Amino acid sequence: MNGFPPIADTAFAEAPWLLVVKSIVIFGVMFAILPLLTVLERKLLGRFQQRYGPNRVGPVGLLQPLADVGKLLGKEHFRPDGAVPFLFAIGPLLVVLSGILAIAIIPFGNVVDGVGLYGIDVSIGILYFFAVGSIAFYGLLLAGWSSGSKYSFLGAMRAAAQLISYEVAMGLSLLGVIFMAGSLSLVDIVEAQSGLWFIVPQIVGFLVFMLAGFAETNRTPFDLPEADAELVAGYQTEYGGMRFGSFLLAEYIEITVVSAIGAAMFLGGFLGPGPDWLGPLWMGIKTFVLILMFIWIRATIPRVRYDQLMSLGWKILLPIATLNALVTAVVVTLT
Amino acid sequence: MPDAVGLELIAKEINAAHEGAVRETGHEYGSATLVIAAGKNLEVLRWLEETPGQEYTFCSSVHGADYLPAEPRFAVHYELLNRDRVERIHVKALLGDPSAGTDDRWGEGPLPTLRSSVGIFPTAEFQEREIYDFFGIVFDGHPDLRRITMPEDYVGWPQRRDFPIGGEPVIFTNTERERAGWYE
Amino acid sequence: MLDPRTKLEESKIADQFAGRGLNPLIEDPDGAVVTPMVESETSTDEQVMTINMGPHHPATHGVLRLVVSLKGEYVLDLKPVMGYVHTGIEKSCEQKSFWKAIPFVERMDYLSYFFQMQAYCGCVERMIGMEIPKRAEYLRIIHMELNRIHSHLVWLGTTALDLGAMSMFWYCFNVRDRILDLFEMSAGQRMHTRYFQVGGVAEDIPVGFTEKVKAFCRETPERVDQYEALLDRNEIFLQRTRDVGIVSRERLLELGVTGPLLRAAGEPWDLRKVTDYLPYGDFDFSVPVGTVGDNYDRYRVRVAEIRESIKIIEQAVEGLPEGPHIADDRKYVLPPRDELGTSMESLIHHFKLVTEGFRVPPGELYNPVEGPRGETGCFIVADGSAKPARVHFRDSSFINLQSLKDMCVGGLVADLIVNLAMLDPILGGIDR
Amino acid sequence: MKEVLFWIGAIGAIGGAAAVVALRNPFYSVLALIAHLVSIAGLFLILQAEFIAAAQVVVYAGAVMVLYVFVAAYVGGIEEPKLDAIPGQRPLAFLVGAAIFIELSIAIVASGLLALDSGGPEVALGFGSPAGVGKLMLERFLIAFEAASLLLLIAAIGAVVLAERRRRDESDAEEALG
Repeated sequence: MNGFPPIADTAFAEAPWLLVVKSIVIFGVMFAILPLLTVLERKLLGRFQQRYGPNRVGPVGLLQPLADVGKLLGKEHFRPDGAVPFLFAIGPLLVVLSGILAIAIIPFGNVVDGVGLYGIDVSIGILYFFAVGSIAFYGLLLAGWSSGSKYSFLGAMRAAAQLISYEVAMGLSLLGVIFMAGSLSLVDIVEAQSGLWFIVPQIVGFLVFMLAGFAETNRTPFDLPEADAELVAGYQTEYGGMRFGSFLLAEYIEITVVSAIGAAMFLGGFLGPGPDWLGPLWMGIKTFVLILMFIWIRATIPRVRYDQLMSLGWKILLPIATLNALVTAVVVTLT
Repeated sequence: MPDAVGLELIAKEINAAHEGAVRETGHEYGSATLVIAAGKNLEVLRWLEETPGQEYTFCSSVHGADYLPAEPRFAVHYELLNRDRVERIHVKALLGDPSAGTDDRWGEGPLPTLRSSVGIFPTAEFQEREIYDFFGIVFDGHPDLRRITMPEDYVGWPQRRDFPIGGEPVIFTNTERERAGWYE
Repeated sequence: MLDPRTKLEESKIADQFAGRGLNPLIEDPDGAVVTPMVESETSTDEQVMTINMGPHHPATHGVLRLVVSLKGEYVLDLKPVMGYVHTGIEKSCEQKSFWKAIPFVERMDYLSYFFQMQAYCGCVERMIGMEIPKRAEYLRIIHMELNRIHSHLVWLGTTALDLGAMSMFWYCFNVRDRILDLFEMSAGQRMHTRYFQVGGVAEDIPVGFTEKVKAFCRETPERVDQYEALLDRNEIFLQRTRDVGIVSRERLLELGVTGPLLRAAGEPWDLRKVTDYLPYGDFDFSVPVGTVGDNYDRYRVRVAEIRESIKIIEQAVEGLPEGPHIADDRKYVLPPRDELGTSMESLIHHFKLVTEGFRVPPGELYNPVEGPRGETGCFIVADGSAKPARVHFRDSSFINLQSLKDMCVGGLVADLIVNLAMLDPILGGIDR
Repeated sequence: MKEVLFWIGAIGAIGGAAAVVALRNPFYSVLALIAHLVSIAGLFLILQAEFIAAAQVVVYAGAVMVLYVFVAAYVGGIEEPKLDAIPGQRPLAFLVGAAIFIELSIAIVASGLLALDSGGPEVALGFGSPAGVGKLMLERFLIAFEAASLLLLIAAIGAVVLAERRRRDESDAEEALG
């Protein structure tokens, strides 16, 4: 038992130093892409709305996130009198943390030349995604509760209720895929799709998953926790500076993670023509397509009302997802 | 709007029902005016609203005016409308100034009073508050008579003709302590 | 209630908040809520939360403040508080001569400036008994209807934004910008044009204006179709607007509500049809009405009004008569610029009008026009001098705002925002 | 490395548990309980029981505690009356606490300490994996598992029924009042 302990039951053992290098590479690449994602979203929204979007900082506005981050860092760390200092600071931290933790299980490829192209391939796989996702809930709730503002409080309550409602539907929507693949490991699930992408037999699951994904990431049309028309900015109302930026960062991380999970579970992940080492490219393209969907829908669709959101989650998505899981289970058992 | 003869008939009928309610009538610029005694405003309004054949059921506007040198000084105007016949009638309730003759630039003297018409026309609620706010005319029986546009602690009735304008220092948060009571 | 000032003191613990243990009117002067999050007032199980919406809330369309009592997400009570942009325009008008007050009155409701100018100028014209030329009337109608489209477009964009459909905002403002370009072309200003004068309009339209208006009329219906395609068949939009914020027609009439709100409840009341302040009778247009008076009807009525306005503009541009753009009455109307160098008499008239202004015989008059939000009325008292003794505007958003409570109580907070947006209040007009 | 992780987890778990009891504000108590549960999940990870760890986080932190947090956030801050509900509650509490402590100590001394030097129980490969847990639950312990589910279902339905009855009583009372 020397060095790093084998914390989890992994399918493929790797040298500890390799794990460290992999985490640094994945972390670095993700954080290089995220700022570009913000520019992309703003540029695309601009095009959707007959305007230009950012185009002043750097070539075609590519350096805009640098300017934004610089601005946010330079802001005062404002905290309202009524806030609880420690919890107020820890809220954004938890939200970002849960997003980053979830990146670990995204598979960018199978084992190539003795290196698994993923953070870690654990046997609980997708369960881990839900475990860290439930941490995000506390980030939002603490942020809203500790701000000492009614808008924040209402926003946090909405966020929390929404998160737990849709987590159930999301979990059930993935059950079908898990039944068909016979494994929780994301790599196994992707490999199981070599014949046919799961989006074809599991189209219902995919739709439920994406809808729940919109709700989980608080994006339009389910961006009620931060519905600027009603609650100013929900749980973020009292935040400024880089703490506010953390929420923004977390939102983009979550979008990426949900898209990546969706791509891995339904769109065949890293599978594609060409040699194995092209896996990350295919995975990236599929994730990107799903991210584009997030942006497109934001530009088009109005926001639902809170009670409509709840009844959609509990009365429509949950039964559909359950039924889908049941039918899949029966079919898988019979064949 | 009713023509001149019709207006006289209306005035006569109102006076028959409520003695001394209509003081005079006016018919200018194609607009019919009933000048009424302030104490009878509700009776006249109700008569105009309810009497068959009149039915001025829609209250377009309620506003005040200050005719300073004249006496009585204030007036509250009701613009009534019959939507079926598209006829407007303009009812003007004249009000004297109880603090006439004194130097009452800041409106600290007794205030003219009129009965509120909110019971007949719910639309008058905001507008009567506005008249109170600007002219200091009290509406008796108004459910929530507070200033509406000016700050709640404002002193004076700014739309009166003798309200001093110009030269008032403006209160900002950084000067409020030094200038407290600037109006005295 | 003898002395209202004692009432004012008492109202500091205003009755309507009695029992809540908190009067937000006094305790939160800036609207930033730092009071305890849930007032656990008494031992009742009811958790009533009082929220200050505004005055700097992003969705109150200005600096309106709503003191809302909530139980959970349901609205128990609601009080509008206004006055944050009160600028004393009515008082200021009393210090200006009649024709110099025009730029003031158009700045009240900043989305319907032509209507306020028409209410004011029409009132003065009626008082001095002036007939304005046919061409000026048509030009006024063209500009007022463009203004109505402009106002409805701003309304549509901001309402859609409140509903979360952010792209609509940009689409609407794109078209609105074209209208502002037209205003700039004819009047030299994009907003607050001071284009209407007592006696007609300030300037004749430039060459090419009618072509641009025609092009606008040709292209805009297609845009409106696209907006409808985006919203009408969107299930979320329908769910959020259908059967929300219903107020009966009778109640609306009691509250003095006019304009699209009243028409959405099924009352075909439109001053353009029933009065003749401008020759609207020359044009063929219809008055759209709704059925039940929910938010969806309000939306449909306004969008239909955009189409009807386009129809009016098309006909007005088509039948635009030749002739002078302003009445030829030197007592009230500035002489043409070119006469000043050659005619002594014109110079004297010009000097008298610019320095002193014209006098209006003593009298008082209320003159209503149909604005984009309902009846916009102007009440003027003249005392025989060159300055009005009293200018009052009946602002339709001010009156309509009273119906907000009827729309919202018992509904959800989220619907409150939609209701407010559908009410289309303009705070500049409400506070004046 | 393993020892460091264990100590972090152990301190987190015991500290969290102590804080739950010690803190006066119910909201903070709930937060401390969450910290405790997450620490326990960490300890499970060290034992290579990642399924149990994830289940711990998903079920307890993600579902059960959420309700606690909701209640504490909404109702939090209300001072409970400082009265002894049962006479002599305090001394009794100390007695019961001491009894439980002694019982646990015996259990730990008897079995836990003995296992200190051993390498732990020998388990087959795949023990504790999702598949293994599933097999145990749905094959060997099926009846116990289903009975527990049924019990929980009955409890949930009962809670709903009770809450509904209470609400109806309240609305009746409100109607009676006015």
